[in-house]
Amino acid sequence: MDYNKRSSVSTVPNAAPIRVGFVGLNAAKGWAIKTHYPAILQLSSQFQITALYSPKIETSIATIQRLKLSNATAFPTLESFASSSTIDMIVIAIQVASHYEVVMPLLEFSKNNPNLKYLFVEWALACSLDQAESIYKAAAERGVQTIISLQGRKSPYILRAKELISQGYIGDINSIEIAGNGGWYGYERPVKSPKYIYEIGNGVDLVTTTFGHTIDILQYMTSSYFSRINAMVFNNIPEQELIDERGNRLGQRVPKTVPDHLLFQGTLLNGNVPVSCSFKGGKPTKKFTKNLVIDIHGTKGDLKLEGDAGFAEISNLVLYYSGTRANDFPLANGQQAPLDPGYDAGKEIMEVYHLRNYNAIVGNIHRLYQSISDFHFNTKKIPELPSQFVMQGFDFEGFPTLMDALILHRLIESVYKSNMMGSTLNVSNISHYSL
Amino acid sequence: MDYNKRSSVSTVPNAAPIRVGFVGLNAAKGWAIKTHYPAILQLSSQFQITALYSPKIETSIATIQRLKLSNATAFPTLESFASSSTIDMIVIAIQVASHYEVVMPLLEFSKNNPNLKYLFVEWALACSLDQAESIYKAAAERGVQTIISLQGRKSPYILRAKELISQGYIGDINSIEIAGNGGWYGYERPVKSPKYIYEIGNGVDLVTTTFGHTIDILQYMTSSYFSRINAMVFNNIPEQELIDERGNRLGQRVPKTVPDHLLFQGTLLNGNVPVSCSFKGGKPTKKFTKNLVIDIHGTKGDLKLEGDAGFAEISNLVLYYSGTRANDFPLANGQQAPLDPGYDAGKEIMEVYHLRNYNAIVGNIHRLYQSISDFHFNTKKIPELPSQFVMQGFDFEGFPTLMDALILHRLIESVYKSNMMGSTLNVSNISHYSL
Amino acid sequence: MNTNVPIFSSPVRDLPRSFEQKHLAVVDAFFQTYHVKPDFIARSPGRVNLIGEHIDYCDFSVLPLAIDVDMLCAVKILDEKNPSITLTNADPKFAQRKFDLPLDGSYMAIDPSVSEWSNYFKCGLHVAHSYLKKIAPERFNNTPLVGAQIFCQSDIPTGGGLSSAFTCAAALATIRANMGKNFDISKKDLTRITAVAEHYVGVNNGGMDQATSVYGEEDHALYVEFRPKLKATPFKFPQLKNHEISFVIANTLVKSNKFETAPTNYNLRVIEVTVAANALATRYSVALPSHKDNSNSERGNLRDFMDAYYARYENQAQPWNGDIGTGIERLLKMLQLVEESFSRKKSGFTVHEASTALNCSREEFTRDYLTTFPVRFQVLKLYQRAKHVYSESLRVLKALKMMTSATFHTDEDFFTDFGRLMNESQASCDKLYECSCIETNQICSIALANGSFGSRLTGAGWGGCTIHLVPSGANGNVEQVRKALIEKFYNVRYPDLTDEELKDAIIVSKPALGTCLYEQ
Amino acid sequence: MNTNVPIFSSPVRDLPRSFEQKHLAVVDAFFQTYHVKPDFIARSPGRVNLIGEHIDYCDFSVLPLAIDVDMLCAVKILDEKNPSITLTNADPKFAQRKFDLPLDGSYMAIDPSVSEWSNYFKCGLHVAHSYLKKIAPERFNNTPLVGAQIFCQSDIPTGGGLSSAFTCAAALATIRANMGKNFDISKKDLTRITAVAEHYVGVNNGGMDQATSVYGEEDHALYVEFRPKLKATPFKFPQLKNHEISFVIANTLVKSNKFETAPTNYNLRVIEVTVAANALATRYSVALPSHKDNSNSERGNLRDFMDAYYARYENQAQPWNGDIGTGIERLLKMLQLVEESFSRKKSGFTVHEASTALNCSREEFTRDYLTTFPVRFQVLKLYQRAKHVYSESLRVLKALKMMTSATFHTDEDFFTDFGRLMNESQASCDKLYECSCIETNQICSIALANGSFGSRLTGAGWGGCTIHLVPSGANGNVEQVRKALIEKFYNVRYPDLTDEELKDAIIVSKPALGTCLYEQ
Repeated sequence: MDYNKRSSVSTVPNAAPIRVGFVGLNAAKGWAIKTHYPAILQLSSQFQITALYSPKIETSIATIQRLKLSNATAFPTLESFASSSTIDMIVIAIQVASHYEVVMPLLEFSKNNPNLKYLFVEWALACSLDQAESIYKAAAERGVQTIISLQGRKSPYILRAKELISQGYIGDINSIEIAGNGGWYGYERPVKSPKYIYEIGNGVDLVTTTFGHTIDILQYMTSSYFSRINAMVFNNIPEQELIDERGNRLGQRVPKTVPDHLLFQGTLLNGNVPVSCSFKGGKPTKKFTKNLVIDIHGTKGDLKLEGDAGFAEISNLVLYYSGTRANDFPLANGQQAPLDPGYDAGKEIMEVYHLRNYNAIVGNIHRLYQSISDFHFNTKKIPELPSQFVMQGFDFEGFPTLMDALILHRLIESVYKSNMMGSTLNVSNISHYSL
Repeated sequence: MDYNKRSSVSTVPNAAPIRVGFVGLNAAKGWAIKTHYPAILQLSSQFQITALYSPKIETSIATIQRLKLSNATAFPTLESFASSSTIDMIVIAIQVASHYEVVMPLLEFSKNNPNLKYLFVEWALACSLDQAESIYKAAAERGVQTIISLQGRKSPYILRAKELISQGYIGDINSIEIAGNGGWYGYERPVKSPKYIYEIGNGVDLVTTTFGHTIDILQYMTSSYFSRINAMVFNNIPEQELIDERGNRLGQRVPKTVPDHLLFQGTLLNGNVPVSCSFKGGKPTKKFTKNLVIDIHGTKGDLKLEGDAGFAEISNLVLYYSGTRANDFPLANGQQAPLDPGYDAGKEIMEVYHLRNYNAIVGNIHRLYQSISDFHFNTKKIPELPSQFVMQGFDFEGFPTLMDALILHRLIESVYKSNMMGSTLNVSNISHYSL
Repeated sequence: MNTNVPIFSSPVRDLPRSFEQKHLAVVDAFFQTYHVKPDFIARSPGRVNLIGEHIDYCDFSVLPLAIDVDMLCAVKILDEKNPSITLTNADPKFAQRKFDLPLDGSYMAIDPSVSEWSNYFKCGLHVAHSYLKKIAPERFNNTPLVGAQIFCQSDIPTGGGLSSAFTCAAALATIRANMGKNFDISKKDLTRITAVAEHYVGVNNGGMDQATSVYGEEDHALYVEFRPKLKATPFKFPQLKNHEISFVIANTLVKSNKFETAPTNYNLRVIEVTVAANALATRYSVALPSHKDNSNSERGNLRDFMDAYYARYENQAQPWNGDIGTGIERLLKMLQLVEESFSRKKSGFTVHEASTALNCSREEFTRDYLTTFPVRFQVLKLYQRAKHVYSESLRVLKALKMMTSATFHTDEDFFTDFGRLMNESQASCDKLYECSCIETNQICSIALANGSFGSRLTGAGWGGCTIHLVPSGANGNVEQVRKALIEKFYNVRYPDLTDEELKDAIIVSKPALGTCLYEQ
Repeated sequence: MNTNVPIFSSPVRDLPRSFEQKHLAVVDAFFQTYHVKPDFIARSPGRVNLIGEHIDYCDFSVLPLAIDVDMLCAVKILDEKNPSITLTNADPKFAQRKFDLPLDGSYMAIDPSVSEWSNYFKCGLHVAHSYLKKIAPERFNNTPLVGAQIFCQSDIPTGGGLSSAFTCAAALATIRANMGKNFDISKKDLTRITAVAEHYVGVNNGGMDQATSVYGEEDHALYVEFRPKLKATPFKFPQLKNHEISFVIANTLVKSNKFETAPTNYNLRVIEVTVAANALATRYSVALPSHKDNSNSERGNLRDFMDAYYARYENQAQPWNGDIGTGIERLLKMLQLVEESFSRKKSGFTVHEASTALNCSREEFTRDYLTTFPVRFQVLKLYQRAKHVYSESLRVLKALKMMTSATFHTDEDFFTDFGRLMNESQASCDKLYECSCIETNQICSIALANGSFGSRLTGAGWGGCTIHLVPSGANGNVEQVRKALIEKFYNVRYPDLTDEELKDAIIVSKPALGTCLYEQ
């Protein structure tokens, strides 16, 4: 475990901070104020908010005043914002449904800003595969380094699990079971909950959001994409009961077109590993199991990740490991991998990894920003660090990009297609750049 | 819970006992001596072993002496056995692979025995769907009442779960997850283990046996067959390591053609309920979960069945229930179902049902025989009890027949077909008599 | 004390009074059924409990007495290659049973998931078989028990200790059939092995019923103690000036099958008092011993908590030895701790609240407390159950003092004082333990208004029998009570009862002899 | 005892001896970095522990002393709209840090998953912030702390209490920056709030380091007690006839980062001793109190077991008050119980065996003991760890007696007796607690062969510093020890050490003043 040794990594570069332009930072509400803003606070010498754009300029002005953003300017139009040379990185933190209509023109206008180097977009990068493909192409042509907020990849628990698997602590993976809950999509809907997340096509639903994050995390941990998959998508609750804050039913029913259950099973490219997945909408009410359970079984041991709600990317998980180091046994090539000092070969090792005080909601986004500044300022002094990279894939270093997002979109597309066609699909080619 | 009130049910009929002829009862080894024989011991006034047949007559003679079966005759040939009028019920307890070649001629010869009323066959009733169909037709023509040992349906835990579901204790079922282990099909094979259970086609494998019993139990508890299913069958361990009794590897590898993992997902006909299933071959080594877990979630509560090994039909399970009685709320038709006395409506009820001293291996088969004698002697004095019935389906009363077995065979057939064709299949018609 | 189970053989004169007529009747019935005469009859009486209900499984002492009703098992030993047991019951509601005994000497299987009368016989058979394997392993380890034809006949009312009398008689019959006429079994051994017999069928009872049935003595009630070890001390009712002390037993005729209602009644109460004991232990950070042998209190009980508390906070390392004075003082202290700990939660503890009180997770609580026997509940009423157990045990000590050492100015004083204890016990059983029922409450109020000084349920409750302290002798009012009950209860509630049934429903209890054998 | 943290301001003469040169250097370095002069310097010294290792988190007393090395934090308070903290470290290995403070006065986030030097500053900032919210809620509940530029400079060797000195200095600096020059904080308060500071970053340490750093006194060692409550009693070394008592500190130069190795070293030991305490409690059925506030022993520790055992079995309801005589007697008893309970399992307890010893399931054990801090192990060596804690606490009591009340015939007797205790402690740390290392063992044997009477590791171990009891003064042999170590260890193990580094590696410890403020 050395990727988390950071004492010598300078976070005060002897260079100007990355100037950040936000589309969607609103001091009063929304996702960015709760996660992106506190992250930048902690890296104040590496990131500096210099520009805000929102359809109503009053919102930007109020936010600048509330957060005392002394270096930030409120821009009246998308064009003025996108072409301002005071921005090195643009962050898109608005409803997925408006990603396409904002990002495409923005990239176009941004051609007037020679300083733009980074485009950071919140998952789920547009509401359809076509939109995602177009945005990806436009960004590639524009020549910016892209970032997608698949921040589950930055969770300390996911990185530790990835490390244990890659170092042979569970031998070869031979089966995986995932069961999770996806909050809003059950029998009841809080009256204040925004309508659009219940309408299919807005890029926010059980499959795209809850399943999307979790399956990306699974592929990242196991370093493998899927080869064959089958999915069944359910909308067994076409109408939800409206409830007030205290949970009392208001006696009013509202339509729901997004799914409320997903059955997904498939095999991993590496090792033809069987994966079984069941995502249930609605309040996490499971009485006898945790609401997020990821069980990874291997020839030499078992790994388990548990959380209280079905959102792996924003939960403070608990990781359980029990197994024997595969390398305790002579490797195929006869020589023996270095053993942990003080461990007897073949005897079971037990590890429980839980950080009681870790705030996963802010923490994972903070570590995503940290990986961007590590890359920008090459704080780890990596020799010949390329100026850009297309995708993180399954590396420990770096951060997920729009290509990683595109590959995930293709998997989600095949989930819906498998359900619609009633067939098991071969998806082993979706992870190549050009489809 | 009244099906288990038996004090007044006479088990000493003022009629002759059912005379039982065994094919495959061997005092020295096998399944029948451990289960069928002790069951008959407890119902000695209702069943009497009068005939044994085995290819080598010495085996039958030895068994008669060992068990002091004073009323039993050892028959030299299948023909003499099948046509002897001293038999009311024939029990077939031999390897599944020989079911077809024994039962078809047996039924033919049995035409000389006017007294034959019952044909009791061990699951899995032949190795293929065609064989099962032929045996079913032959038995139907012969006009005998058939019995299949899907004895999981007689487990007290399964019956209690079925009762809780049918009385609305968990409201409407909205999702089901099953994870189980299938003992022999892992990385290691005990040297004494019989070869045939590792060769596909012999009617004994992870899908037919472990999955077969469990999915039949699930359908029985939920009173629903499947409508759409998808399956992926894996043989990731084509070669197993031979081990001795103490588990040491003998350094010898043997081929395996039966599967070692099954992924199955589907929807129940009643309520389009999503069901997710993962069966893993090999020693139950799961470190952080039980080796058999059935989670049934409903709108009003949760039901959980747990066992130490993946064989629901022979395990002493633990049933957990927590929920509120659905009928606590006014039913659709306005009037209110009778509440349990002393229970406040809407408040959570907790039930744990575990019988520490229950021997499931013998117990379930014993209760299957008990249900046969209940039927034969009409001990519960059910008015106009028909002399024969085609299938148990989802009734509490009665016992599973070759038709129930046939329907299960059709489901297993579609599991293999779905895997081979890579498609989600509609199976909603397999539960009709004539396909 | 360590006397043996008595064996009578005809034509000896000193047969227990009422035994003679029944003995002839059961021998005759046996002959009608099996066309052969029985070799012996095993008899075990029913019981009532003057005071001290639902406290035996917490190891607190009780004041029961064997009564003049019993279960008779007439037995004919068979000499067969394939030994089998045939059971016939005089009561047609219990159908005939026949089962073979495993040839390899292994135990007979009992299916704990069904409510089945012969299961109780099999419990007796099982504990006897394990006793025989211990005392004569070479004979019983891998050869089957002998076969037999058995005829069972009982006049024990529901709630009168029927199931325990049956398991005692069954165990005694099995031992006699396999060990022959000259084998003697001590009362102590018979009580010890049958105390846990019913656990095999799924009823988690304490040891009172078996102890009373085995140790019963004519004209004596019993002070039965379970700690420091099992002891039954017979005592006579005190001689009053011009009244005799009588206890009238009135059967509510409300049938509640202990096995079928166990998950919501009897077994649930055992779990509630066990959880209460452990919640108190967690709160006052004392540890309870676990009794591996006795499945009632594998996790310690309310008496264990009392001892552990006094060891930790009052420097009393030795557990309470039963002395009345110290007992009363300590039980008052316990009632105070129960108020302190539970009175804020009178609505009862949910599973979540209980696991918090025990400082463990939901899963752990479920595994440790709820998988011993099937159970179903919404809340666990720790406050009410613990308060009942401690206050009832306190009343037993006071009652024992009155019965054995107290002097009374007037007869009236005895009847009023002892009566008050019984009435307090009924109120506690009804309001706190919730094991009474409408019929019991009606019978008690009618009796109290017509000459009874103390009226309460006796036995597990939820129906079954009631017991009433009534002065008898010359100017007693037994008749007055009987008449009032018939007019105001039985004729109203059960209009079409026959005279015979009415006669059986109300009896004056005469303490009877305990379990015995009668050789033919 | 409840004196305040001292505040010095130039040009006052009574500055601690070595402070003057360092003070000028750090002010100069601050100016080079920020081109402005600092307002004040917060200083907190390092520490060594004469004897009593790895027992503070079991609440047993220790014999530490603050030494003449320290962490200096020079601070310039900024008046900015968006307050931020800039941290520069004299050591280039620790890169510069800058972060803004949340405008709404909420706590600064600490990422416990990374090994990052500024996290220790943030721990100090956090505990100070929560202290300020308590004493002045209206000022600190929803307005941010003041911004500041800070320069940190430390000459504390690894294992010399660096992380605790840093959190103390950071907390003091934050309080001074926000409350101004005239605010006084008591040593008691500063110790209390910083004792748990490092738990926020994931190190489950006890309170020794902070207490020593804050309560340090020139020319005095400290007897630091945690129960009944936190107390630090200074004492001088005894006056011998013709020798002085000196403690030579030799740095093994083996760097082992306490945070990065916590799951297999430091935090694992805390879990092992906690499990040992609870296993003993289960075996002798006593219950341990749980200290909600202190995350070391949420489930009770080995001192709690000693008290609970004596309450239950020896009628000592009052917990041990620290009296040396009773202490020695009870610790010997505990060692006996450890032999009885664990000596059959010297190979260590697997998770399964540990949960059985605690009478709970695997899942419960994992949830209760293994989710407090990250941990990784094959077995838990309950025998060895419990035996170390009780024997080491016994040695501290004997050492204290020698230091404070014993009389010695000859100087030799003192050096031999005290030296023997130190050598026993080193053997126990090495063999039982397995927290020594090859380098430490080499240094100790070389020192013992060249004039040291007692040599052992000091601080957490696994590298870090060693301490040696060496007679000094006229005919002392400090130089002989130094020369031997240089020739036989440093020149061999670290041939290319500079003279400067060599000088720093071996120092003679002079007890130094505790945490203080120096106003510019």
